[in-house]
Amino acid sequence: MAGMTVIVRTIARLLFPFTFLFGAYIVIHGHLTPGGGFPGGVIIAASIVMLILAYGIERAQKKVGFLHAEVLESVGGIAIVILGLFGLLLGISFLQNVFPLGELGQLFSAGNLPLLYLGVGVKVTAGIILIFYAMLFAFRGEEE
Amino acid sequence: MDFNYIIAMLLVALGIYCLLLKRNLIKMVIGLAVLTDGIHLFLISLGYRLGGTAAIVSGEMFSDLPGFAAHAVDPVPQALVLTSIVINICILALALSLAIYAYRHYGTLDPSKIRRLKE
Amino acid sequence: MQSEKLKFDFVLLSKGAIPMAKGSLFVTFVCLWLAWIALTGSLNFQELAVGAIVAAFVAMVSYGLLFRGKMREKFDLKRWGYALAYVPAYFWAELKAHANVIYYILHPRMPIKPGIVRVPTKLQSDFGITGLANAITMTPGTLSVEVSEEDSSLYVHWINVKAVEPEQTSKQIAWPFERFLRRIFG
Amino acid sequence: MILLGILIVIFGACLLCALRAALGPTAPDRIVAIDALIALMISALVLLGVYYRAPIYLDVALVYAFLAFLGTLAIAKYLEGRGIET
Amino acid sequence: MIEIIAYILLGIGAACAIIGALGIVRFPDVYNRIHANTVVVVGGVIVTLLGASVLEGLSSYTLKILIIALFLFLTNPVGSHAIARAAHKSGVKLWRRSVVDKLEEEKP
Amino acid sequence: MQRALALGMVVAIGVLLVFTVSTNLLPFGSFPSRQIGENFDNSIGQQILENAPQQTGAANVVTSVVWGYRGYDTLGEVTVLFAAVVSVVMIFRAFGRRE
Amino acid sequence: MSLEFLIQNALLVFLFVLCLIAIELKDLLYSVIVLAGASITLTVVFFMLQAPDIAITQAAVGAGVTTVLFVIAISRTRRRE
Repeated sequence: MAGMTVIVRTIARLLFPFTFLFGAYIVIHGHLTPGGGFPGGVIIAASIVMLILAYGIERAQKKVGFLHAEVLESVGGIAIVILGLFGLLLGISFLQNVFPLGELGQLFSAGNLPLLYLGVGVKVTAGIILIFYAMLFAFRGEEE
Repeated sequence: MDFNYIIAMLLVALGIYCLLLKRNLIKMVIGLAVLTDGIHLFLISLGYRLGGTAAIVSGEMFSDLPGFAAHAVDPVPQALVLTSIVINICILALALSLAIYAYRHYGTLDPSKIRRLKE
Repeated sequence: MQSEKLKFDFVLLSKGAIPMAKGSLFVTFVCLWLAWIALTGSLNFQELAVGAIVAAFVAMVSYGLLFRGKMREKFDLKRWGYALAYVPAYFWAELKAHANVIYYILHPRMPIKPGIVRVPTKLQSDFGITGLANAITMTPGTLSVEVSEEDSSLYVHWINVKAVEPEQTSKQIAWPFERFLRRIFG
Repeated sequence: MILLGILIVIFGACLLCALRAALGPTAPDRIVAIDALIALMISALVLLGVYYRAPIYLDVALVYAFLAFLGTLAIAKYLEGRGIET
Repeated sequence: MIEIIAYILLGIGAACAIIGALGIVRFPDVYNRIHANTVVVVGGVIVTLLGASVLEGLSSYTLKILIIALFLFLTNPVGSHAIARAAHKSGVKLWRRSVVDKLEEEKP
Repeated sequence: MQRALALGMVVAIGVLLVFTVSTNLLPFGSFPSRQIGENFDNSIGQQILENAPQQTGAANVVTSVVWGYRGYDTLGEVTVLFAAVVSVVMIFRAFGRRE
Repeated sequence: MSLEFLIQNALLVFLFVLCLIAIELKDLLYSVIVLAGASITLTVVFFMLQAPDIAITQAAVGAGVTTVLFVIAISRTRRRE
C-alpha cells in the first residue's frame, strides 16, 4: 500500500492547503515583509513534496504532473521577460518600472516588483518540483 | 572583536578541508554546503551596523524615512546573498545528480577510484 | 492486488471516486480566507481582495483534501460544544502527564517500566483516529508507534506499563480523549 | 533583559540536544535530538522577534513550524527500508 | 498583572525545556527519548510561545504566535510517530528492562 | 604524504584567511564608515537606503535592490536556476535511456 | 560586550561545532541530520544580524529542500562513507 500510515496522510492533507496559502502569502507580500519569490516558491514546492512523502509519487502527480511543471516553469520565465519588455517598448530600458508606484506600505505599490516576484515564484515552484520529480523518477525500485 | 569574521573564515577552511581530504562525493557536497554557509555569514556580517534594524520600512518608520536610513543595515550584501543561496541550491541539486550518476556508472563514490577506472 | 489498492483509495487525489460534497469548495474557501486574514493581520480592502483571489485559487487546487462528506454534519452545534469541552480535559491530562514524566527524568534511578501495548479503539473516521493518535503522542509518557487499520487499534509505547490487557489499556490511555473524540468526529 | 535570560536557558537546552545528536548510537536518536533542537530554536526565534519589537520577523519562525517535519518524514521513510517515492 | 502571568509562563517554559533536554540525554532508548522530546515541545516551546503572546497583549503578534503554536502542535506528533515507527521497523531494540512488546508479538 | 600536504595546505589557508580578516577590515558593526575619507554618505548601501523608498515604492529595501537596482543580476540568477533544472532533468533522462 | 553579542558569539561557536560534527561523522545519514541542525542555527544567526530576508530564505531551503535532496541521494547510493 502506497504512502505512510493514516496519521501522516491525514495531517498532510490537512496541512497542504495552508502551506500552499502561506507560500502564496510570502510571494505576494515580498515587497512589504521579508520573503519574496524564491522562499515562497520553495515553500509551495515543499507542500507538494509533503504530498509525495505522504501519498507516494503517483498520487502527487495527479495534482501537478511532470508536463504541468515544465509548462509552468516556461510560463514564469516568459512572464518575467515580457514584464521587462514593457519598459523597453515604452522607450526607457529593459526591466524598468512603467507602472504607478502607489503609496508606500500598501499592497498595491512598488510598480512591477510584485509582478516580477509572482513570475519568479511560479518559476521556482515549478523548478524545484521538476528537480524532485527527476531525482525520484530515475532508478525507481532498484535500491539495494 | 571580529568574532563573526573569524568563525566565517573557519567555516570556509572547514569546507575546503572537507573538499580536499574526504574521499566521498556526497561528503564533499556537504563540505560545499558548509563552505557557502561560511561565505554567506561573512557577507552578512560585513553589512551589519551596531544597533541597526532590518532594511524593511515597518511600523512607525513610515513617517520617519531619514531616521530609517540612519539606522538600517546594509541591503546590498543581503541581495547578493539572496542570489547566492539560489545558485547554491542549484549547484547542490546538480552535484547530487552527478554523484548518483557516477555511482551508477562506476559503482563507487570515491573520486580517486573513479579516475582510476577511466584509464 | 489492484482491488486491494482500490479499497484503500480514500486518499482521493483524483476526483470522481467518491462524489464531492456540494459545499466543500465554499467552506474550504472561507477557511483559507480566514487564514489569510490571520496571516496578514489587517482588514485593509486591498489585502482582503487579494486574499479572496488567492484563497479561491488554493481552494480550487485542493478542495477535495480538507473536507469530505456532508457539510451539514460539520456544523452540528453539539459537535462544537463537545470540542469546547475537550479543551480543559485535554489540558488536565497534559498537566498530569508532564508532572509524571518530569518526575521520572529528575529521579536519580529512573523507575520506569517501558513497553509497547495494544490499545483498541472504536473510532472509525480518519480524523478521529488521527486526533486520538496525536493526542496520545502529544501527552508525554505515551507514544503511538503503529496504527493498524484492519482491527482499528493503536500500538502505544507506554513509559510505565500498568496493564497489558486491551480493555485496561483502552480505559487508561485512550478513554480520556476518546469519549470526546467519538462525539466530535464520529 | 528577562527575555535574554530565558533565551540563554533555551540555548543551554539546545546544547544538551546537540550532545545527544553527537553521541546518539542510532539514527532515530539523532533525529529526535535535532527535532527538539529545531523546536527550541523556533521558540528562540519568536522570543527574538518579540525582543526586537517587529511582528514581521515572525514569518521566519512560521516557515520552520510548517516545514520542519518534512526532513523527519523523509528520513523515516528511508529508514523503513523502501524508496522515498512510494 | 498581565506581565507577571507572562513571565511565569516563560519561566515554566524555560524550566520544562531544560528538563526535557536533560531527559533526551538521560533516557536509555529511542522511544523513551521521544517522551522527553514531547516534554520539550509541549511544556517548553508551546508554553513559551503562549507566554510571549500574553506578554505582547492583543496585537498583530498574538495571532501569528498562536498560529505558530498550533502548527507546531499539529506537525510534531506526526514526526514523532513516523520516526518511532521507522525505528521499530528498522530493528531498533527496546531497552533491555522493557516489560512487554505487543507489536513484536502480534505483528512480526 | 599527499594527505599530509593537503592538511598542511588547509591549515595554511585557514590561518591566512583568519589573519587577513581580523587585521585588514574595519571592526564588526561599522557599516556606513566603510568608505575611505570623510564623506560617509558616499557608501552605496547608504545611498540606496536613503533613496529606495521614494524611487521604487517598496517597503522592503532588499526587494528594491534585488529587482530594482540589480535587476539584471537577478535575471541571471533565474537563468542559472533554469539551466540547473534542465541539466538535472537531462541527466536522468539520458541515463534512463541508456539502461 | 553586551549580552546580545555574547549570545550571538555563543551561537556562532555552536554553529561551528555542529558543522565540525557533520563533517567528521562517518555515516552520511548522520551528517545530513546534523547539517539540518546547523542550518537552523545559521538561520538564528542571520536573524540576530538583522537580515530577515536571508533568514527566511535559509529557513525555507534548509527545512524543505536540502535534507530531502540529500536523503534521496543517499537512498540512491550508499549510506556508509
